[in-house]
Amino acid sequence: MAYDVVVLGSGPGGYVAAIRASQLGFKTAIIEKEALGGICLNWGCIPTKALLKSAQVFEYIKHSKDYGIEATGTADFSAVIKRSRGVADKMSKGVQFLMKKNKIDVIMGFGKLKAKGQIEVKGTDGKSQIVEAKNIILATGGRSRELPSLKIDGKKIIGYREAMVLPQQPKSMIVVGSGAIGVEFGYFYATLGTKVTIVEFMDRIVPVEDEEISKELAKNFKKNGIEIMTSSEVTSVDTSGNGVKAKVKTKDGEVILEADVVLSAVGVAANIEGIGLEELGVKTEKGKIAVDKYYKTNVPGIYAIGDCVPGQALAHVASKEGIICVENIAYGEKKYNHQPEALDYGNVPGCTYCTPEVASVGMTEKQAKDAGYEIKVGKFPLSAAGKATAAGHNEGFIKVIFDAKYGEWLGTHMIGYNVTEMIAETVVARKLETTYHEVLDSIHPHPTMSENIKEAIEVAYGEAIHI
Amino acid sequence: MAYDVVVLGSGPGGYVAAIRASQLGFKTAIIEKEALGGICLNWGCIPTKALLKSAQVFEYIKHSKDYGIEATGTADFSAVIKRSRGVADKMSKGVQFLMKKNKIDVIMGFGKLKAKGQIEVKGTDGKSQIVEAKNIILATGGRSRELPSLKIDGKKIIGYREAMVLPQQPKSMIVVGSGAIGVEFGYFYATLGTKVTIVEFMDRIVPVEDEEISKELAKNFKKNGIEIMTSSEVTSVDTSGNGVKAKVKTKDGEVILEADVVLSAVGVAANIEGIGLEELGVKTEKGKIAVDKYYKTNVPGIYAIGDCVPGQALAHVASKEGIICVENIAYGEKKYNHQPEALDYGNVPGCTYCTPEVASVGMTEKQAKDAGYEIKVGKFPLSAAGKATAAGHNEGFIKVIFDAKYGEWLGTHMIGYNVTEMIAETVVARKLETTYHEVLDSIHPHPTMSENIKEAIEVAYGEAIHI
Amino acid sequence: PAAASASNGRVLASPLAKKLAADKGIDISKVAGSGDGGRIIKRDIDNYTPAAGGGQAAAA
Ligand SMILES: Cc1cc2nc3c(=O)[nH]c(=O)nc-3n(C[C@H](O)[C@H](O)[C@H](O)COP(=O)(O)OP(=O)(O)OC[C@H]3O[C@@H](n4cnc5c(N)ncnc54)[C@H](O)[C@@H]3O)c2cc1C
Ligand SMILES: Cc1cc2nc3c(=O)[nH]c(=O)nc-3n(C[C@H](O)[C@H](O)[C@H](O)COP(=O)(O)OP(=O)(O)OC[C@H]3O[C@@H](n4cnc5c(N)ncnc54)[C@H](O)[C@@H]3O)c2cc1C
Repeated sequence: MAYDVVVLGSGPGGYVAAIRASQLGFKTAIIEKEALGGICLNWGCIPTKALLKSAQVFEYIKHSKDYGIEATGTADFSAVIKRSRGVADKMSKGVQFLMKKNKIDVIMGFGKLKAKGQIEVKGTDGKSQIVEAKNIILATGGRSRELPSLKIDGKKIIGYREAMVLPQQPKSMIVVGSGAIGVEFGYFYATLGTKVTIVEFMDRIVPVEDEEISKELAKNFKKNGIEIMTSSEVTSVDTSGNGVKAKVKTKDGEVILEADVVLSAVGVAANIEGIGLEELGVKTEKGKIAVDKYYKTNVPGIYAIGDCVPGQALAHVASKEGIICVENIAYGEKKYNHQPEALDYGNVPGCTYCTPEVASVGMTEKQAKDAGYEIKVGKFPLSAAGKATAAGHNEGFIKVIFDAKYGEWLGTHMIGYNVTEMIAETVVARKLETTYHEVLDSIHPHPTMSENIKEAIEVAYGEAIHI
Repeated sequence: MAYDVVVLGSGPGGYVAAIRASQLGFKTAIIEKEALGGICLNWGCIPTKALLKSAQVFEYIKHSKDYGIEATGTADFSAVIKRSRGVADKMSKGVQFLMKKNKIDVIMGFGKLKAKGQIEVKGTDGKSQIVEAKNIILATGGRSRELPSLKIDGKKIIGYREAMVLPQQPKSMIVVGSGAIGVEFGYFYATLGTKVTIVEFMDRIVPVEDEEISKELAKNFKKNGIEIMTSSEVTSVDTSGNGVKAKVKTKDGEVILEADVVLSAVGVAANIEGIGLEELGVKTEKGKIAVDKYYKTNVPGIYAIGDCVPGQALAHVASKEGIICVENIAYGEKKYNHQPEALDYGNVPGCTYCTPEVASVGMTEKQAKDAGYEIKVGKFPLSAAGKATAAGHNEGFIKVIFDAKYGEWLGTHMIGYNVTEMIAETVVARKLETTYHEVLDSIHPHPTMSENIKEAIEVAYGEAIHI
Repeated sequence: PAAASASNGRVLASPLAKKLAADKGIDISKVAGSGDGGRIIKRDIDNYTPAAGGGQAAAA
């Protein structure tokens, strides 16, 4: 029995693609070797946000006096971990329910392209079966990138998976890499009392963000006792003793850092090995599967989405790619009357959920200048915001960038309380090709953090009221 | 020395109008009888949000075990109140700074229209002065509406001012009225341990919201021990004993409620008395100053904005009215080249900051149907949302309403964690006249609460992935 | 006022205005925009009356 669509991998790329396929009338199956929901639900977005919430609750307790509350408390590390696993399990079960509800066959095992329209699945019991499909969508995701100097041993040099389920809280930790994953874990452990040092190769943390964001985050992290070493590189780690001794090359020479454990958070490598790409001649490029704007590979009938293709390695990107890919297949087969629009990778928001939160979309100031725009920049400090003051979260700012000529909204960069919930406004407004005028004419509720986006725009145009 | 613009009252309507006037080159003064910032900063939006934040921190402590934290604590009522006053003071001082920075003369005292272009100001020292102005903007705001059966005595029958600074926490409280102010105080006191009963005349609480919102909020409040009596009316209050005995007329007959104190929160009355309206022939209508869409009264040179004119009694409305009013004066005098667009009162967001939060904009389901629209409604329960689960806030939902014919976004109604920060997206998208398509093509970050707006739209169009 | 088409021939119109125009058979390039920067918005379509001889409304 052949399927219309078979998806390999059940992360937010794969399971969403499968559901959309089923909705559009395709007979659909999904193959997963481990747990439904992929990295995102089991070892990524969701369990980390559960950990971070525990840290934030703990912070409120530590600062309760500032709110007129007398409280003391301790974080029970294993209870915090257990809660996070419970949240992940719940969401993974949710995917199971969704598969059933959408009548998608779930095939557990390791899948490998066998021939055109055929995937071989090896179950955990060692038995193999062939699954036939008209359309195959590869959504195998990614894993921790490993540096030669920083081989993950799972005990003293760990990746994100181990960092989420450590048997006990380390007293000290070196975090290598300061992208979203690195700073989220850094914040989490530091808040719970671990002595954290972040080592970053570039000259600033969260290097994909606007430079001012990096500076503000570093300032806040340092205030909270996190050590930050930028323009620095771990060249080797000695794990022979009780803890680890990491050799770090800095601008000022070599330093030895000692800690209980090293977390390697230096990026993502796509899962493209052993899945039959070479055998079927599916092209890859720089370690990822090469696709067109509708996620077709060079081999007809084979598609790829999510972390295993180029583009931001983010869950919301994977999901949208899955939807576009499937809708376009349906469009081609006349099962759907609307050809989906290609994804605009320049309008994808990125969020980091430490405290303060970071959220951004579009061009940084430097990117806008480099692209030749004459720009108007507005920055509003949240120390001047009523809601921030009432909430006791005065750190951070909102920065907006507009094209001076036509008023196009080029980018938004926010750091502060709750900003991750506020970035969608910019995404939608950019999608609708707003100019600054329409946003200023849209009433933002008072008192919110979100009204400060409007204030920042006013700053850009010299009409700022509250600063 | 005559001013170009004099503003009477320094709330979010008045002080914002004054700043915009000064920015546009007008010589400006502001008259205030009490404290800069008006109700909003001193006795409204800001201090209440500070109180609510303390309550929320206290809730986290009460539920800390759910997050893997062992903690105990007590709320120090007077410290909570003191913090709130500190926040209000800080923001009021901020307005003082802004007046100075914008070179706006601040004249303290009670102002009254004297003649065309003249206001008489009586200072606290009893001395009077005449302030001359080409343009006068009335921004005198509002106060608690009083029911004949519920005269505020400031001790046992109190208004919002007293409720913000009670010398000690009452053991029990009757809240009359369940608009935003009533439910915010109800939530605050209940969370701190006061036994709260809310009495509402209409058949549901937060009666301006969509009916399903009222139901969900009531469910959550009841779960948290707040008693709710709808279709009920306090007919008299006996304050002769230790506390109060309130006679309540319900559908099932009369009930006597006993409590320490009654909070009257039955709406706002405009401050239109004693300010010379009658003397100068300024027209009023239903207790408010009558204005056109640029806030001109019937008397040339006299304008009015904020809570003393019709329209939603909200700070963000008052501020925007002030800006539009002033920009239009400037436009008329050729000091500004852009005639401002009139405010669209149908696209004003409303927020309530209790837990769960409520935020909405546009038409309710009933309003849309009554207006003759054929509609598509999508409702996404936050119990299915990953971020809500990670945050431990699974209550509530997001409901969106679209016109079935053209896909116009008619309304959004949200109840749950952080929704007040998420409503601006709908406001801006509606301003830009989106259809549902563009919003679905705008990537919302995962995992956030805001991505569930997209999910709700998918529900409306039968494309829901996560439910 | 001139129709809100940019020099590149692109029509500046809100998504809703485009949909309304298409549904009502109005040639949107003939509509004058009253929105920001001359953008065509819903009210422009609602208020549109085809000039004699021009922009004839097709039967829906
Ligand atoms: C710690 C951490 C935190 C993160 N936080 C966020 C965040 O907050 N927001 C965000 O947007 N992104 C976040 N990400 C990134 C996000 O998890 C990924 O972008 C997302 O999971 C990619 O989805 P995907 O469907 O492409 O692949 P994955 O989620 O990686 O899923 C791939 C699935 O395919 C399965 N698979 C692979 N090969 C085979 C095979 N041959 N046969 C069968 N099954 C196979 C895997 O077992 C896996 O379940 C985070 C990542 C990490 C590691
Ligand atoms: C408890 C509470 C909570 C609220 N929460 C919110 C909220 O969260 N969000 C929101 O949007 N709105 C909220 N509001 C409503 C908001 O406060 C008002 O809509 C807003 O303050 C109106 O602004 P205004 O400038 O019109 O008038 P006001 O803020 O009322 O200011 C008027 C000012 O004029 C002065 N004045 C009056 N007459 C004279 C005179 N003759 N001479 C000199 N000075 C004079 C007064 O002293 C006052 O300072 C809340 C209100 C209350 C009571």
